[in-house]
Amino acid sequence: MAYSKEDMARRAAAEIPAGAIVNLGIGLPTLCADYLPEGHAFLHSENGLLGMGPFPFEGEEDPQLINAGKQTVTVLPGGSTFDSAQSFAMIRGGHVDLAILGAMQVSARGDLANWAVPGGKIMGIGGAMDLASGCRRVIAVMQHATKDGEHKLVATCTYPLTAARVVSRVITELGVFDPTADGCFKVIELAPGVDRETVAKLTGAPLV
Amino acid sequence: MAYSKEDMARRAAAEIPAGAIVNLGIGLPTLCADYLPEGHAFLHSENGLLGMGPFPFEGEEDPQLINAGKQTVTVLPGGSTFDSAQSFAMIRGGHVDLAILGAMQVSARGDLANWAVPGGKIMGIGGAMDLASGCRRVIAVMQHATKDGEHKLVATCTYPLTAARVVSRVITELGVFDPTADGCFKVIELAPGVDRETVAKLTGAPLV
Amino acid sequence: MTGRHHHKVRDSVAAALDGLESGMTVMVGGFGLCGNAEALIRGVIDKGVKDLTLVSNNAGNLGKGLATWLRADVVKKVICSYLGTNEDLHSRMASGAIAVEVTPQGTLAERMRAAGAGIPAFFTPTGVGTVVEQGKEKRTIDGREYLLERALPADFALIRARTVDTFGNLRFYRTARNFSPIMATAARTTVVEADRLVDVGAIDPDDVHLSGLYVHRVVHVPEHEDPFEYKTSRKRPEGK
Amino acid sequence: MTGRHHHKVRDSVAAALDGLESGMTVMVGGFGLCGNAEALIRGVIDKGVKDLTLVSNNAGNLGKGLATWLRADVVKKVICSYLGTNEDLHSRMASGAIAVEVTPQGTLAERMRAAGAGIPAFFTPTGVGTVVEQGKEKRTIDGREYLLERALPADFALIRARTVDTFGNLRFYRTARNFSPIMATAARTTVVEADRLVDVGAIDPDDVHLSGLYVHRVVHVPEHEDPFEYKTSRKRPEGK
Repeated sequence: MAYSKEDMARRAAAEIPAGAIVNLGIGLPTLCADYLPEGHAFLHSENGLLGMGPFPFEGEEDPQLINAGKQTVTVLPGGSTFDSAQSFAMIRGGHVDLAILGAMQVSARGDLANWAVPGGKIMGIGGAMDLASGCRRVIAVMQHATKDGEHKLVATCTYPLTAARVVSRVITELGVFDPTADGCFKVIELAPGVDRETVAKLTGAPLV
Repeated sequence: MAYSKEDMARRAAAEIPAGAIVNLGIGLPTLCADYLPEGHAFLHSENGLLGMGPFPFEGEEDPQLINAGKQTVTVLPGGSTFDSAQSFAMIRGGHVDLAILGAMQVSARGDLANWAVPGGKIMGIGGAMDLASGCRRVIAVMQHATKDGEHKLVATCTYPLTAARVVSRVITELGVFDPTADGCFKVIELAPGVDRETVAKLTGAPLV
Repeated sequence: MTGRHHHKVRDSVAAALDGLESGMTVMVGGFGLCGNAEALIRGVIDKGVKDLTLVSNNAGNLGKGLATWLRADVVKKVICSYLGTNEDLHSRMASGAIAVEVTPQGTLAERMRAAGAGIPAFFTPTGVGTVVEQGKEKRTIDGREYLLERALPADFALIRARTVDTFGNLRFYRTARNFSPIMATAARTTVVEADRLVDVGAIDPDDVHLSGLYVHRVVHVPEHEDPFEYKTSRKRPEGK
Repeated sequence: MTGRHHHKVRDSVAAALDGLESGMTVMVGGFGLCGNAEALIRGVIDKGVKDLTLVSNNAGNLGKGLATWLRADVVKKVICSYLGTNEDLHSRMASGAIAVEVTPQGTLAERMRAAGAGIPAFFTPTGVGTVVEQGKEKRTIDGREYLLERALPADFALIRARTVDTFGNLRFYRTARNFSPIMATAARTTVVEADRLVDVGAIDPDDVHLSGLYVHRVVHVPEHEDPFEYKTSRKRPEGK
């Protein structure tokens, strides 16, 4: 039956321990916030905000209070604001416990490619490389393969790298998989109704 | 007749342009503040204060508001406080226009020795090296020679250096002298009643 | 010997931008359209300068903010971290009209901070094993690989702050702070567009976000457009 | 994967110092006796640990503050910038009982900031041509000489703040701030002695000096001695 996007976000949110500082990437990872109990974790936004809250109520949007995706957000009690150097010092200094990021490719050794498509329009790097190399733990949330069936969980990334050997867990619509030092994806769990053979076909590296 | 300590402080204060950010070293340089018109310049104290004011009135001393010499001070309107990294970023980044520092030896090429006596007790470096190498201009205020007549304005410093080629002007009880690239002290002015021969005898490098 | 901290308040944007010339490197605060110095951005176009190297995280978006510089042909090079949906930049990058240097956002920020703090170069792990390491010194320190990144200074920084006193002490508002304080430290001349201008003494010394030591000119601009880039919201639950 | 930001408030100094062990590197905030975490300093002595490497600008003075650690034989090495009139340190340095590493104050601060920001090493002009350059890489960049300095991390940071919320967001008071915020960033475990403890929400996000992200434990200590190191004053003029 595979995981829906909401299932994936819920599954990723379950990786967040109580009292963690977490950075959620743009897109699907942002949805994780909806599955966190109040006060469970503290969301960091690299444009200079810790303690990010949900979207504001209609009519209360403030153009000067945004997240890294430039969406209007809120700040919770206990939140703090700071400049970009301080914000990335937090990330690069290892003070952010967990980053949950989107990905285009993840290799079986944990290499992450999530900032550029070969030959495609360059959207820029943003905070991707800092988050991937600076956060204590990196989880990728992504589609398991392209619509054409091309592998995205691969033996070696063919897309430009964001950082090498940083992803410790991958969550896709087919299940949960951990890159390993010996170049295999370890199957942690399969989505309901998904069998190992299906996953093996759609994965560009051995499963264990 | 030579300059008194007060004369030296007044003469050093005359080097401070309007609107300058200035750091005054511990000891005689601190007295310069008494000769600055109100609002003329802005005093930086490297323990984390800009806009330092005079000593507090008796009974209003605050042990948590001190200067780099750990004396109780005040903060003027428009002042700001900050941490030590920010404070030294100001100094090392060239944002402090002028440092007026005490000195044990200054060489004719502008080398400064003001933190340690050979064989003496090590008092530490404190902010001396940062100020000497980071401030845009460095002026030394010092006695021209030791009580025993040993030179302190020298051809080459024999004391441990604080920084090389940083002092642009030396103010002593005998007058005002500028180190030069060719290793002479240029006489800018002599204190009242002081003649050039007297200065030449008490100076360890040629005068020009 | 300089004394640049006298009489900082300017009575016009044009006066505040005096000395900003074609060919200079100019940092402009803001994260996308958030926290833009709107009047200073317009003022640079009005001035008619050309060939600026613009340092900005995004160089505008949706035709607004710094995208107006791209359209007005003010810029020859952009140093940024993210282009995203900034079509004005994409098209000029594709045509070669503007050179674009893309840098990780944290490295961009730290390079500014380094320039302001007198650090000519520093090591960072960000970018190791990626295209970012091209042409850079790589070194292993305590078993981890790092790149040597260089300080990034500028001729001018154009920033905006919420509350500004006449000495140039700054307070920022929420995420409008972003790159502005570190740009102020990295530039030879820092110009601040003040939402609110107050007397010295109105801001407690402990409440200053960035010391006026880093600020050289202030212009009071009480009105701003503050466009939304992506206005997201949720419905208020019944009875709340 | 850690979640260290849950339930930070401890009900005793002893609980706040849990895990601080002999042989560790401990940073302690304060400039001389200004801004000392007095209860935490006493608590370390009560704990009976030995052989600490103490990182502090001055390591106490006048027998007070961290000088009590020197007297209690808690320390084997001090990394500081200034000894001055700290006779407890002078005598132990002379006898060889304590090793002392003297560093320029700005380099000390920047090394902490680097450790907190993930920068393993950086170049600085401070110390070029002096004893400080011994054993360090020297490099000319853009025509000026620089030394390569290394980050300085710690196991624990013991600091004090004026106003602290239960998440550990900090506000400092006047020059009691000094090294405390950067020590907090450089340590694996940061313990804060709070003059005032408030609920989350009591400090506006824009008024936080240091984010609770850097703080792991908080203990409320409302009373402090706050000794004067050099009490200087002037006479009040008549009629003022």
